[in-house]
Amino acid sequence: MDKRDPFRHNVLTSGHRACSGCGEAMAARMVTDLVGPDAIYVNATGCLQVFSSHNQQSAWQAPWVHSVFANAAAVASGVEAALRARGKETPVVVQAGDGGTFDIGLQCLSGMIERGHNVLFVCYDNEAYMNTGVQRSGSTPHAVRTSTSPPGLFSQGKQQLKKDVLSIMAAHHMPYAATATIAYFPDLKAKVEKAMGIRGPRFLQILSPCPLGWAHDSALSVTVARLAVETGLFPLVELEHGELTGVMRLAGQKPVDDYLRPQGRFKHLFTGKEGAVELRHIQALADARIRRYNLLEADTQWDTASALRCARHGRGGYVSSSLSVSQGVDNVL
Amino acid sequence: MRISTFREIRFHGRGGQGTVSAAALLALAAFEDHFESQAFPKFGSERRGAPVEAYVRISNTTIRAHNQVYTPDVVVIQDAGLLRSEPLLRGLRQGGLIVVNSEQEVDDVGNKNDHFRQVYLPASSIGERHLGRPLPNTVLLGALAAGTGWVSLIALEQAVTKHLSSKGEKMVTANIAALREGYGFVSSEKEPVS
Amino acid sequence: MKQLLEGSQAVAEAVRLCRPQVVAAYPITPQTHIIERLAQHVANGELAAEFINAESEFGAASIVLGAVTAGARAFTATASQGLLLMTEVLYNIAGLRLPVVMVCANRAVGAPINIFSDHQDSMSVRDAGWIQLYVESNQEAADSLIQAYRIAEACELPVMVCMDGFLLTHTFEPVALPTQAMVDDYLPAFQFARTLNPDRPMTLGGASEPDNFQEYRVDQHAAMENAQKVVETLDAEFAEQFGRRCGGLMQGYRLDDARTVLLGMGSLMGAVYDAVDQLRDQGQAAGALRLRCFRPFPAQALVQHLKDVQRIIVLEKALSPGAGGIVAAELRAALQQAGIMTPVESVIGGLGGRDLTPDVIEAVFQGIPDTEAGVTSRFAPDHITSASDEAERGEQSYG
Amino acid sequence: MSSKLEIAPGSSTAYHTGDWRTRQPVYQNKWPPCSQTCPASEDIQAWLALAAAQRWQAAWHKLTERNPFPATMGRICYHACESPCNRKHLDSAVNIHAMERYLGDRAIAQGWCHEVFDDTARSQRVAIVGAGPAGLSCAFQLVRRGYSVTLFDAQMVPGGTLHSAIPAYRLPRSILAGEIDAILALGVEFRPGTRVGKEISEGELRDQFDAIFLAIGTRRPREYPDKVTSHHSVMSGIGFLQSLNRGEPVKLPKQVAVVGGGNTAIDVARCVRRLGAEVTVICAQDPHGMQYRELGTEMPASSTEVSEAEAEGVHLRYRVGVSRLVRSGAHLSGVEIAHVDRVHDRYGHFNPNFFEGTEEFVPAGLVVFAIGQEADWQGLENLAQASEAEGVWVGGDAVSKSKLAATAVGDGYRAAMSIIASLKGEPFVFDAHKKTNITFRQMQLHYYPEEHRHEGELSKDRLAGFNEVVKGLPESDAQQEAKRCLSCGVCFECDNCWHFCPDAAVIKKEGGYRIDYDYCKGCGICAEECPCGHIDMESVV
Repeated sequence: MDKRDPFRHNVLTSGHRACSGCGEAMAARMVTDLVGPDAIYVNATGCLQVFSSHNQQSAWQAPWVHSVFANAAAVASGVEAALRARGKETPVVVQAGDGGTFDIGLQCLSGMIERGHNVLFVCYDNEAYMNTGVQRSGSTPHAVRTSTSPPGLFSQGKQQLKKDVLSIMAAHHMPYAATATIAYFPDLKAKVEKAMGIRGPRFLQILSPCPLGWAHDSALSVTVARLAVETGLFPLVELEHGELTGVMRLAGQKPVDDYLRPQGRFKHLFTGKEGAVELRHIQALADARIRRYNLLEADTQWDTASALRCARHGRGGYVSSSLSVSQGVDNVL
Repeated sequence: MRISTFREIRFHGRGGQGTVSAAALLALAAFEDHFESQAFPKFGSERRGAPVEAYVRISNTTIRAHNQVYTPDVVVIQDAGLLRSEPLLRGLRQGGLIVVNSEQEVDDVGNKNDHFRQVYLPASSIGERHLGRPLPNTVLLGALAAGTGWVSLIALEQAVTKHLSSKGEKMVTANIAALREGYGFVSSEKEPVS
Repeated sequence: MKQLLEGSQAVAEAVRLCRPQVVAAYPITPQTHIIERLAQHVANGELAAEFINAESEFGAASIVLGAVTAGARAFTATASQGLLLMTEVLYNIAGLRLPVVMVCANRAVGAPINIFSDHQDSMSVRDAGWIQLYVESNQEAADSLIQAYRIAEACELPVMVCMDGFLLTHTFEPVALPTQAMVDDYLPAFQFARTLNPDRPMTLGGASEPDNFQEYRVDQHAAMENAQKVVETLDAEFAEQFGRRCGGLMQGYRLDDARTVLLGMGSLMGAVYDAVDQLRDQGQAAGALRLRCFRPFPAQALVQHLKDVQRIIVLEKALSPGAGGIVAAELRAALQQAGIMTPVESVIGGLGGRDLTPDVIEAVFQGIPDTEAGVTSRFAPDHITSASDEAERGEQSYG
Repeated sequence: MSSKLEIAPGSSTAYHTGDWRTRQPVYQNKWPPCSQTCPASEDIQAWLALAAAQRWQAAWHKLTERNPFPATMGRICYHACESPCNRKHLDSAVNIHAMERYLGDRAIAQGWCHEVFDDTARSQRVAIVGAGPAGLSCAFQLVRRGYSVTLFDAQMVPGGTLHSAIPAYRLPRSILAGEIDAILALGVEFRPGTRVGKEISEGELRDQFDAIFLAIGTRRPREYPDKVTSHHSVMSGIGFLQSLNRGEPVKLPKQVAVVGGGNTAIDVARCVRRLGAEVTVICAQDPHGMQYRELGTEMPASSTEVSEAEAEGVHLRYRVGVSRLVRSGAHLSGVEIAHVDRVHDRYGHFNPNFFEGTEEFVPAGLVVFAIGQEADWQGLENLAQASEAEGVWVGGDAVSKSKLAATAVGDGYRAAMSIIASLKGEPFVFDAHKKTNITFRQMQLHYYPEEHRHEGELSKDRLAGFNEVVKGLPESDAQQEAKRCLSCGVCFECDNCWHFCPDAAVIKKEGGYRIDYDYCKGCGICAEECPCGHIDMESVV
């Protein structure tokens, strides 16, 4: 256990240089503590890699390797193959940002899946290249302001749509691919634990708000992530061998305005006529995603209301049951 | 030494406090006053909240070197909280000037016998009054100009007008007001150094 | 009229003035400010170009390759790891003799990953067949960018303008920008004879066999050799029209009766000039030679400048592990070819963003260890022991 | 020698990112609105938390720290604590009084005893005049802290108005007796049938006791309005209830009129219904409703009691007063009522102003004036003038404005603490209500599981007699209901701050969490996502 906090591993520990309120740091802490220190972590270049290994100091307390931006999945394939050759069972986990997954890293990721390597690929999706100062990526949503998709006389931020990477994953008919977010920790925990129980390539896309890039108050990183789900813009779904097997039902649909207003990256849409058109477009996108995944009627284990519930005296956490009274998932009422 | 007038200034702040643009503004003002000038940030990734530095060189001959500033003549501290964790006064020349954004005297700023000149002003609250947000940088620029006399107030105002023109008329006038108050705050107290 | 501009902004303005029709962008520190400024110009209608956000540098290089083959002037910018990810396409662009212009914001190459400035990246692709110009200031970066299009389109060879990451890209300096009319006059609209065109359905990049491949390389090498003259003449033409020069292939500083000459590239030369002035004031016959055009390698011109010099020092911000200094080796070959046996001292420093101050440069001239305690800013690759051994023995290694 | 290409695990902890923050989170208990409102300043969140963990006896001990009458108050208190309950912004308020009753009943059933905090018998002796809720509460606090207490009451049975005037269907005698005995069992010397100024003089009290607490309640009904010339077929509300509680047979006419808008009037009306007669309540104030609440003209009786009364067939007339008693000879045939504009004149005297032309006849063979009671200071004339500095304390209905049992219990506690302080010669500070409070806006209600409010079962034949109308909660309901408490402003260890801290700067320890200020960057996520608003953000200048 971590020497400062006996109740968890702190695989990603304190002292890292992430901005105050960083959603990616939070997501990485959650995932790596759920997987634990007895795993090999392969990181792509990006914010997480930079702020966790800065200035000859490492915030990792598990074996961790970074090579370059585009090849994390291929490096992981090599690691996994070596472990297999040496008869070892250590889990292999890739961590990459949306740039390292949707764009520059997609080819190696597809290769890793097609070859069936027993690797969990985790994408912390903060929807732009944040480490280099908020440039647009394939994952940047429609109409978002970034420094390479600026609003101007002729444009309202990014013209293209957010790349539907989950469908690309589904097309590989891989054993498990799912979306999650920091706001629904019990759901995230359930999906990481399920993924760790499956052999073969697995993919997790975790929405991780970035106070700097999304320009919301650093205290709202969890709230904004929650609103992304509650408005239908970021459906929480599970796919197994390409088929939809799990959906987080929406307890009720919130208007996208609730999600957009706290974020500076959408501010330009709230002044002027063209912006209003884009606001209606974003609402239409949310409605379409709700219809596509049947988010309002799906009869599933829990919905966006019950999945949030906190346990009273919750001793939930990642630690072996000996130390903790109850576990995260089942103590949620 | 061929270089007769050669000044170096170092700015200290936190990621997101406009430290780099303060340095750029000062260099721009010196340029308006027909000096050669150069400004650059401490290189590296700038994390919101993390300590940040930026440097300015002002000279009456062309500046060819692209080295870091090791012995500044002036240190501007935008966030007095940084004193707790960073060696803000390293290399400050004897008789150098320290401009600190803080209500009152901060004890561990250069102990007395190093005889640095010190200027304290509540730049954040002054900035807030003019700009609606506690932004100290233009106020501190005014204070620096008054404390050193190296750049004129008009040059600073021209620099602000040029640099912030894209941000709209209201921002420009507010920043100029903040600039003037910073200048007035210091010039009324001390006569500018040679 | 001069204005204070960040290096990246100066280059971006120069690119805009050259009216590129396709800009391929992929972010990488420290060049990102360049493509950000171009993106803003496109968004505001101040630059009529197709701004393409590539998915990687490999993609970005491929996009500008495609754009030029289809008859559009193109631009991209990258650095360090990104440049190396482009390598396969860089050779391809040169092999296809495509007039592509790119800015490389020089940055160290990992591992270990490092975002600060040195020349390892562009030096590592010196054999890709690109013309490489190393600039020493923001003014020269902007001017060289404009010249680069003339050079590329004249020689049908790609040109890489190398400017030091952070030291230039993130530094505000006075820069004079020409008007659009002046640039249009100097740089006519993009013309490319081998543009893909249904009316002339030619095949580009087809296969080649042992009996015809070598000629391609001979032509390519000849074009590169010829490019030396083009670089000089176009710099002279630029001087006539814009009233300032970039220095053509290279530029001397107080060389007239210099006994010791320090040769280097890029923005570190500012500190070298200051050091030369200091040494001259102390009565020493010191001089400096700034090499601007590294590829094609101007052997004859270098020999002309250095044949009567007693002592030559080459200070480089890149290293060929297991071989040593790169420019130094090539200079030795050139001198030896011209029958001049003056020894060339090879010094390497400033790697990964380490600062080469005037005092360090002066120590290089004097051949004495650095004055700053603990931080060795430079080392001699020819008598080397491992850094960690160094640390143990606490000794300085110097030329 | 590890190569520089390998970086040591966790070595980042050498760098204290804590220097970055300009604000910082602080764990800070708040005083929930229920406790803020409760006149007895009970720490409701604390005992509900213990109940939720099924630690029933611990919960009872925590509750009885301030209020020794949970079983009683759970039944008769008008639970002002439930109206500001933050839970009503999620679904509905926590059924606090039902839980109070559940713990009280369980204590009586299982014979739990109060703890004695300090059993070193102290020499000082305290006299308490009046064995009502105020007196008993004060006695309870003093005796368990080792003080010797002598409790005087004019009546033979302790309990004051609780015993004499609260109808059995609201408070069974056995329940009250059970809780009173638990107090007296701690060693209180109870002297019934002793009236100061008769069986014992004020002087004797002064000499024999170091401190005196006067809690004589309001025994005497207010004077009938002057228009009541003959007392035939006329009674006071308190008189009616006391004779009923004494078990005297009460023969009622077919119709009864009750004058008054307070809880006593409602009690009388509901008793009349149980005795098989029709009853009309004549109330000078307005019914319950927001518009009247702002004007402050609502009837004082609790809204739940009024709705129960209506459910039992009580007729209520608002904004009316008795202008004349209609008699034929001595026989009372009814009352004439009229619209009353205001009840008290400019000087506050009872001087109703009727609108001519709105008169109406209400048949009634008996009229009960439940228009309030007053304290009977007879026999305590000079003690009543003495101040606390002179060793005399006062409390309960005799002096309180609200006339609530809970206020009386609170006064008893406050007096006991003040007496102890003065006997020890220490300054007395009572800050039960100055702590920082907490509103639902500082909370994140969506983190709480939805759960309907559990109510006691209503008995079917409620008018058949005087047995209890509302039954107690079964244990399973009680535990569920206790868990509905949002624990406003008090950490219930839900792990949110611990999960969400991006910098692992929230450290879990036994019984809660602490902030590691070496690394906290002050982002504010923990404060934002804390369900119960337990974490505040302070600026760091």
